[in-house]
Amino acid sequence: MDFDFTEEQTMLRDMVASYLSDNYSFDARQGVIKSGSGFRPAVWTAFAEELGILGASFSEDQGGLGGGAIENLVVMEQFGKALVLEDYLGAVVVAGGFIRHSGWSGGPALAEQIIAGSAIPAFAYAEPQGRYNWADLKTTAKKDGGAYVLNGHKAVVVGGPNATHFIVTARTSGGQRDAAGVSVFLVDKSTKGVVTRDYPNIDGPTASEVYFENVSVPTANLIGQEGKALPLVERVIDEATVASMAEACGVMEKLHTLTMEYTQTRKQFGQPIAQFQVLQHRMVDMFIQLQQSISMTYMATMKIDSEDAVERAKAVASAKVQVAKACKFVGENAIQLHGGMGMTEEMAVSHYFKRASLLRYLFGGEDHHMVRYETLSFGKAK
Amino acid sequence: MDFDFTEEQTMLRDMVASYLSDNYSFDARQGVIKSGSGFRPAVWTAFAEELGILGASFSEDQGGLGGGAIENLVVMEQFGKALVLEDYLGAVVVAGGFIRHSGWSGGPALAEQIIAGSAIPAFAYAEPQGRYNWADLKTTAKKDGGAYVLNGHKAVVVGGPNATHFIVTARTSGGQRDAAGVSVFLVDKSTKGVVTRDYPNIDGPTASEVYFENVSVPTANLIGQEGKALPLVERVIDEATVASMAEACGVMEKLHTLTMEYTQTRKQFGQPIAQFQVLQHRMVDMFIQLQQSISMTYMATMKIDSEDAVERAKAVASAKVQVAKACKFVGENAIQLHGGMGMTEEMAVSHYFKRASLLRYLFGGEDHHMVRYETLSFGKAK
Amino acid sequence: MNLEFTAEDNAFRAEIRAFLEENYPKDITERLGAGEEATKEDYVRWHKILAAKGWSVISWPVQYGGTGWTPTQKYIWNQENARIDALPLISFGVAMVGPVIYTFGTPEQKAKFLPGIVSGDVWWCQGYSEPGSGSDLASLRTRAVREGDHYIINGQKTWTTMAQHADWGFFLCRTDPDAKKQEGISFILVDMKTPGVTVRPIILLDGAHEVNDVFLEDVKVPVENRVFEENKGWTAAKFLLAHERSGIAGVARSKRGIDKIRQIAGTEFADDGGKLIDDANFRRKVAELEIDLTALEYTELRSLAGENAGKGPGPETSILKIKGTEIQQRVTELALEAVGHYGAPYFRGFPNDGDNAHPIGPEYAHHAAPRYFNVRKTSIYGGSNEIQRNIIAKMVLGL
Amino acid sequence: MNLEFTAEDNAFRAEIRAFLEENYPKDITERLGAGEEATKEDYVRWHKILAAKGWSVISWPVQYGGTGWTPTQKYIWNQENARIDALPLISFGVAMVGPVIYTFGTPEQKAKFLPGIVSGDVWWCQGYSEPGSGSDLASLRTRAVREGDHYIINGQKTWTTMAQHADWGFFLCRTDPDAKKQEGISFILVDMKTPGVTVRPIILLDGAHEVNDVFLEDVKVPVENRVFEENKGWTAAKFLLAHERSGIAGVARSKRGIDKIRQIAGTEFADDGGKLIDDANFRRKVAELEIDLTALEYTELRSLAGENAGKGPGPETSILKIKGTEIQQRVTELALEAVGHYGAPYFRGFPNDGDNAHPIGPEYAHHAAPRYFNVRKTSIYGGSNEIQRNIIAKMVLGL
Repeated sequence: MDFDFTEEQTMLRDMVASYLSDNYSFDARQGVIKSGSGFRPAVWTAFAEELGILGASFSEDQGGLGGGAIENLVVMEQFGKALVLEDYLGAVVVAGGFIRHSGWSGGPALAEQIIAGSAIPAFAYAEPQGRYNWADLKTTAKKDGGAYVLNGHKAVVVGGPNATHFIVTARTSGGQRDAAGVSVFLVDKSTKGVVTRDYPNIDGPTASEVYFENVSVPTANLIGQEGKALPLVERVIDEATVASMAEACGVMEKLHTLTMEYTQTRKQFGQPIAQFQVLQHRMVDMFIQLQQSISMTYMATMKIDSEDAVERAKAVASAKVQVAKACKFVGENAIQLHGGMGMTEEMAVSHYFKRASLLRYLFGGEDHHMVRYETLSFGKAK
Repeated sequence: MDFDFTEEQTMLRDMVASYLSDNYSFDARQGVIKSGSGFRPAVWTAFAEELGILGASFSEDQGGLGGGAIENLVVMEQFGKALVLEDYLGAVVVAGGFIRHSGWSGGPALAEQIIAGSAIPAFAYAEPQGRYNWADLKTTAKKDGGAYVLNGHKAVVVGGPNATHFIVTARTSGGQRDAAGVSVFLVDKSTKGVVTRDYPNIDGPTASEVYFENVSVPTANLIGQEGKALPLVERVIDEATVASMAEACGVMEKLHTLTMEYTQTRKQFGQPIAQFQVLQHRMVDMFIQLQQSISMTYMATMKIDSEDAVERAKAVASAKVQVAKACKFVGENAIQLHGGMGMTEEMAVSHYFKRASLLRYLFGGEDHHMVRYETLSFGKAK
Repeated sequence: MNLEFTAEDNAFRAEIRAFLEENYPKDITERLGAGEEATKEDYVRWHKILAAKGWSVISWPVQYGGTGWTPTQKYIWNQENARIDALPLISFGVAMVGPVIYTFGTPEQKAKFLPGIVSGDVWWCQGYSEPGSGSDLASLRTRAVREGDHYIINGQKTWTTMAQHADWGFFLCRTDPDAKKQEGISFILVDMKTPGVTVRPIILLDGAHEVNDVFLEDVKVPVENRVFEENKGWTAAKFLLAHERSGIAGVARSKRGIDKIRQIAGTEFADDGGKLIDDANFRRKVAELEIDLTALEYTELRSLAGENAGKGPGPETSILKIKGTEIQQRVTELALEAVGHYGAPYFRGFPNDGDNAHPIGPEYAHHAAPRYFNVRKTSIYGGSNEIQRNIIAKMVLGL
Repeated sequence: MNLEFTAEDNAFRAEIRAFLEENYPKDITERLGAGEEATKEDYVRWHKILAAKGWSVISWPVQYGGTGWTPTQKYIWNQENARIDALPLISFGVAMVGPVIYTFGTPEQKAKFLPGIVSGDVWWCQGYSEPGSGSDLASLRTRAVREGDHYIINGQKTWTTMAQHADWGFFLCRTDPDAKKQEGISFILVDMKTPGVTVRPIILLDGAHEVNDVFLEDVKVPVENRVFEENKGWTAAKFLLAHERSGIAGVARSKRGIDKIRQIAGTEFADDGGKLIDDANFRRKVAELEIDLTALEYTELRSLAGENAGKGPGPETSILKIKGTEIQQRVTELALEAVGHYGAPYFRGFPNDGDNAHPIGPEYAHHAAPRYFNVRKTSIYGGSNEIQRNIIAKMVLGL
């Protein structure tokens, strides 16, 4: 039992941190957002070529570095600290997860492109009505000869504007919320009938509404088994949830640090406000929330490869409950302790707060995961 | 719309406060408890004769002073401040409520005895299995000629050891948790087959387990309609709940005052601990909880006579949620701020804390009343 | 002790309700209901309608244009306004500088400034906070130096709400730099068109432009624009701060907020495919909010009863500020939760290209996140909730 | 990073489990399970069993009787003890004065005092707190005046746990009244049978007699009973305070507490007639507790991993104290909630008249309320949770 990173993982972290420190200042990030984009091609190229991190979590026979969840944790935590806009989560964690767990024949080729930075898949899973029930799908895929024909509407597809592909969950059979009948497809964005409407999200990254209007997808693009992909989807989303918690830990660490720095500088009534005991204890409670979140994120990361689906799911659910609550507590108090300055767009803290607030709800907030935990721990509510 | 007490109510309050200040010191109370009792006959006689408060909430044609819920609030708040052990709640609030709302022919005679202090009914409503569902009754009453025969076991009947009568809920028909089939009886404690096992409660008052073993009760002692008394029981328990909240407000006011006094006296690190900002804010939050509890108790008291059962029940449920949460917050923090001293039996604060902790759960805690409120406000959970 | 309104109160309520029904601009209701922000024109238009009726400065003494209403009547007025989500009047003239002028001003100042506030013709802003002085207001450093019958003002104010629209501003300036903190401050009215006054927007985290920096560079102001004695401005400032807190609980508006959440949750689906409003977790949160709001409402009513009995609003109104802002924040948080995925898209300044075939979530979701972010300010401004707790500890509990 | 125990660790666990299974007294399990309190005899008996095995002072250096176990092994030991709800050893000898003596004592002191601690023959108590000095320990006033080769001690100690059983006590006494607070204090061992030592019970709010006042009146103690240098006792005291916090999270015991709540709630009925464990509110609270406990567990494991890597327990262990005690308190609160009406009856000293036909609630309910009341102490003693937050602010965050 140990909680240490390997030498390679430590090097990976330092390399990412150093790159971001040189190339991803807060001002540069804000410039990208103001330009109407959430993506710098040069940065993605650097991820692929200079840093090689796009392959860090892929297996070696796929051309990756043979890492996994821990490598994703290392990268995402640094991305959280720098508020990286580019969608590593969809393009690497999610796409990589589907390739790893599906045995899909197209996987190796896609992995190669992802690692090289030439394919950037985004994950189109949410639907307007479905909330956090991944089986609640109105998007349909009907088999028609050597192809599937997709119709439907995917909501808030993060990374959509700069994606080359979508990984799409769709219903090939069954009723709107049935567990059976869920399938997963890789859809080239340039396919006829793929309509996107792009916009920025309030925390910086861009997203799209994605409409499939009689989109024809080759059967070779079916990832996993037709109609039996729900466990696969759940597993990959659990992996993505864990990675997003690592990002949240990075975000919260910055929120805490920025708050400690600000309160030691800001003077009121003749002394730095960090001298007020009430604010000190608040910062202690923020620190405790951060530490507990890190502990739970490590725990979930180490259990995410468990073949026991219940253990894995309980680990992720319980960790997300902690992290979601912490995102609220640390985020809201960081703003409160910054006073009026925390309310302004020009201060970095407000952007970390916005990111923390949205990460709280990504793949379901504390309520969703609490119910999930309860069901796993006690059985279905009566 | 006003929140003022009438001159008579103010006089009542001052009279009760003055009597308790002279006759109900903390030491005297502890002496009663140590003697193994929770009742001083002389005090009850004074309530009846010297103060006349046993009749304050009875109507004038029953020999009372024509008051009601507000008079009970006034008395109970003072009782809370002095941690009065004697069971005014059962003997006056509950018994008075049953007399007022049932149209029971035996009511006037019983009222007269209660006001005189010669009858002291205790309320036997809870059962070991029933938690806070007042219809969940295993106690049965079977009609047999001119009498009902009672069998069953009532749990934790507060005031039981010194009661002259029990007001008993029992099932005359239906299944264990049916709404229909609930009836109420007055049972003379000396009746054959009434077995009591007496004990002190941890917060000071005494209580009994009450067993009915083929107890024969005259049909004249049926209060309300046979089998249709659940709404009556609920109404009276709502009234009792409101009165117990008034007591809780008195208890919490003392908890807050004692804490402010102690922290201004107790010195650590060269200053009174009341000077530490964290403790100041804690005491502010205790004060806010107290004020919100008073506001809600007033609100519920003023709505308790509403004929709209839903409005009444929502008022009581929402108030109890607030008061129960406050009992926990104010009580636990009073002990915390007293440090080790608060843990000792010799300090009054620990006894107020124990009382607050049990009042929190009396007639159901915040969870019970939250569910009740939700059901009234949104309909039954799906 | 009773909760009944008198027959007079009920008649008054009916009158108010009928007036609002007839006179409140329907198009404002529609645009704001759709998530648009109120413009200066909206505020002024509604102000002028109220002024025509004689109801623009309801709390003022009758001689200056007030209504003479009882506290209960004012409470009913607020309730009825909140019921239809009416725009509040901008407070800087009506609730702030107006009362200062009629309390501390000269007859000439009253004659010059009060009519424009009553009529809504003059838009005011407040120059209190400075970059270095937030909760510690008295540490302000903007200087006003007397030169003959003028002051020359130099300094910087910040968090100046809606200064971009303002015709006049009231500023706290230090006139005696050697005096102790609260002393040596004067209360000065400044025409915002005076040379040397520069207003620079501060953009908030939700993208809103509500507040501004105001730079004052050699701004020349006649001495007769000073209200009350020189160096005694803190008296007026304190008076205003106490005044500012009444109504801060925002009970009626939070009730409307909860109503809207119930509507949204009656439309949105929960994980199980039922309506969100039937979801156990969600309705628990709504119920908790309703109960906490009821507790706040009755605490405010008790305070109001004290005012009816002739007691002014005391420092215990800090409780209303603390709980009121906490509840407002939870209301917006719950609205954000309710809209699910569609809390993320950012609409401010985003071109509505009219592609109605491909909508970006329901209209009610468009402002959920910005509002959640924006109302963080409520526990910060007007004396942070930490400062409010200090006030209660000191002024109410005597610690 | 991985959560697997090594094969050696697993073998070690099997050994521990087998030992406990075979050697832990079944009658103690039964009596304590029925709610009785452990007696001095119970503690001593179990201590002697462990001493016979060589496991009574597992954390000590091997030369003094310790085991040489790794932090992970100690963690396993604690887990397995908690699993069967084994009595903890009384800490005053094993975890407190023992380490002080082997760290700061003379060879003679080691020879004289350590064996009795290892064997369990000598019961120790701790004389730190005084009526005027709680969290502010260094303000203590008990005086020890040197007279030849003795100290004459006068003063009062309080909150002295289990002093009623103690053979020896270790006391902080002021030997230089003119020195500054932390200086001028000495660490002195006192035979509790010395004339002038009086132990007076303090009864806690749940009726328990755990702690005492200890009065010291002209108590004559040989100078050789002073550990470490005169006036340098604060060094030993600080060492001990840091030592005291390890294991304070109480994760394993809280887990057992939750298990018991699940059992109780599987027996008790909810309002709807179902089992309490199926009640949505109740299981939400249990689930929250489980999750918070998991977060604490992994925070402790990270800290343990640091120790394995050779770092001592640092001030961040204050987190474990804060969260650990909060969770313990919530566990007892939930147990009290679970038993419903039967939380009220008070059993301590109440004569069990053996009327089994008319029981007073289920046995598991008898101690629910006293425990809820009693564990309030955990956030107070050993440095209140407010003090712990001060420590984190200063020592960890550098504020």
